[in-house]
Amino acid sequence: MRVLYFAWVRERIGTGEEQVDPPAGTATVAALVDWLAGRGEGHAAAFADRTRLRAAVDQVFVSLDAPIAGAREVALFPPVTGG
Amino acid sequence: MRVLYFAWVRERIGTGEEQVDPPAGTATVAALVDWLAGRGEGHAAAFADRTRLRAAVDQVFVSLDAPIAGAREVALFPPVTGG
Amino acid sequence: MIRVRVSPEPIDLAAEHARVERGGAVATFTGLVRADDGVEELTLEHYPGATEAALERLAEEATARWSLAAATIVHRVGAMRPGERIVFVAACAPHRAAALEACAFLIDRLKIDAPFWKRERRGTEARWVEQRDGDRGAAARWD
Amino acid sequence: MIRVRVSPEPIDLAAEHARVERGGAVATFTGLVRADDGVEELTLEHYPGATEAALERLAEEATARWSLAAATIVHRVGAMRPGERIVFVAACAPHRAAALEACAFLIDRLKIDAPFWKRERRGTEARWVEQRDGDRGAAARWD
Repeated sequence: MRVLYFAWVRERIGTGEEQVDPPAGTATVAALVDWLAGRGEGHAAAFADRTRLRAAVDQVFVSLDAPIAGAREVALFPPVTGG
Repeated sequence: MRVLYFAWVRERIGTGEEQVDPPAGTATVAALVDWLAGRGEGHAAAFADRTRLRAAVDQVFVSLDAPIAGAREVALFPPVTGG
Repeated sequence: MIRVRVSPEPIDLAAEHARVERGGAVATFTGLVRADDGVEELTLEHYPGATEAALERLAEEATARWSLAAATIVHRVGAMRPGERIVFVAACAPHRAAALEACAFLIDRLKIDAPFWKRERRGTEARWVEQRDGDRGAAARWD
Repeated sequence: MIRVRVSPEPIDLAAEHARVERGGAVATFTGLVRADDGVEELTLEHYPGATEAALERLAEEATARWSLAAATIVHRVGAMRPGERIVFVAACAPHRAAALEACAFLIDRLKIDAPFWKRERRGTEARWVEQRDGDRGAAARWD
């Protein structure tokens, strides 16, 4: 599974993209984030405040409790600030 | 007193501007219009439907019952359609 | 900064827009001669002097009400063809809500407060455009 | 006609506006890097692919809801300086109410629906811009 990071999530983790293989049973975006947070200090810092975290699964905005079964691409990022 | 006409009021009267000297006691725009209507067929046609007539006294939009005492310029025209 | 212009010249949108860019948000409205209803020529008549004064008052009112950084009203007069620009209004403010509201205010109020009259020509038939009932309602929401 | 563009190139307002002029009324909104709050550089990051898809959906929704003749969303990405244009949205319709409302809808919803992130630099200090509470409220009025 491809995971993308943007803005300060990307900066804290130190990369914009990872190929990951979460354990079987990782059912939701939130569970994926829990698992990713254990990969290092940067990940833990990026995911410390879940209220400031937003997600997209296969490029569609979803809430953190959305399922990730079959997803090819999950993106994690702060609330958007365009325009 | 200078009287200006615009749009179809101007076309019906056949001129865009007249210098007029209404009788003493012509107190309001409506009274001026009554007097002007007697000046000819074009004037009568232009002023036949008062509900479609609008006015400005010294370049300020007013209702037809507004006073004209001391006015230098009265304009008579249809509802505006700019923009 | 207030800019008001009434002229037979075509409206230079790029120059007018650049002039009003003095803050974070710019909203504009442009009215065009409709090309799809058989009109071959539109002629705009106005009341010289009174028109400019009315537009100045309108721009000043919008500037005070929404604390605008800039307001522009440019209106063309004389004869024009389908697709050409009749009017351009723009409002610039620090944030978008003020710019968007002020822009809508400017065009809604211009429609009933400024002494312009439109005459349409289709072939040999010319007629003066009637004020739309909706125009008074749209302007009244700003009272 | 829908046009969506996400690019590091400066926004050519005159060309974009001319492209959207397909009816009687055009309303636009332009967002600029504010020059008055000490920011020396603004950098826009985005989510390639997802951004364009989000903007397309937004333009399509506005077009269906207000029967637009044309809708344009152009968003710049990368580094830009105070006074430069970040975003340009435009809606064209036969009459002004539809164009004005659709334009406000496009920018209000873009602010919360499209994956862009702003980073401001003042001197050596850089910070990511926080979403404003008001942005969610402004977008919610279109629900």
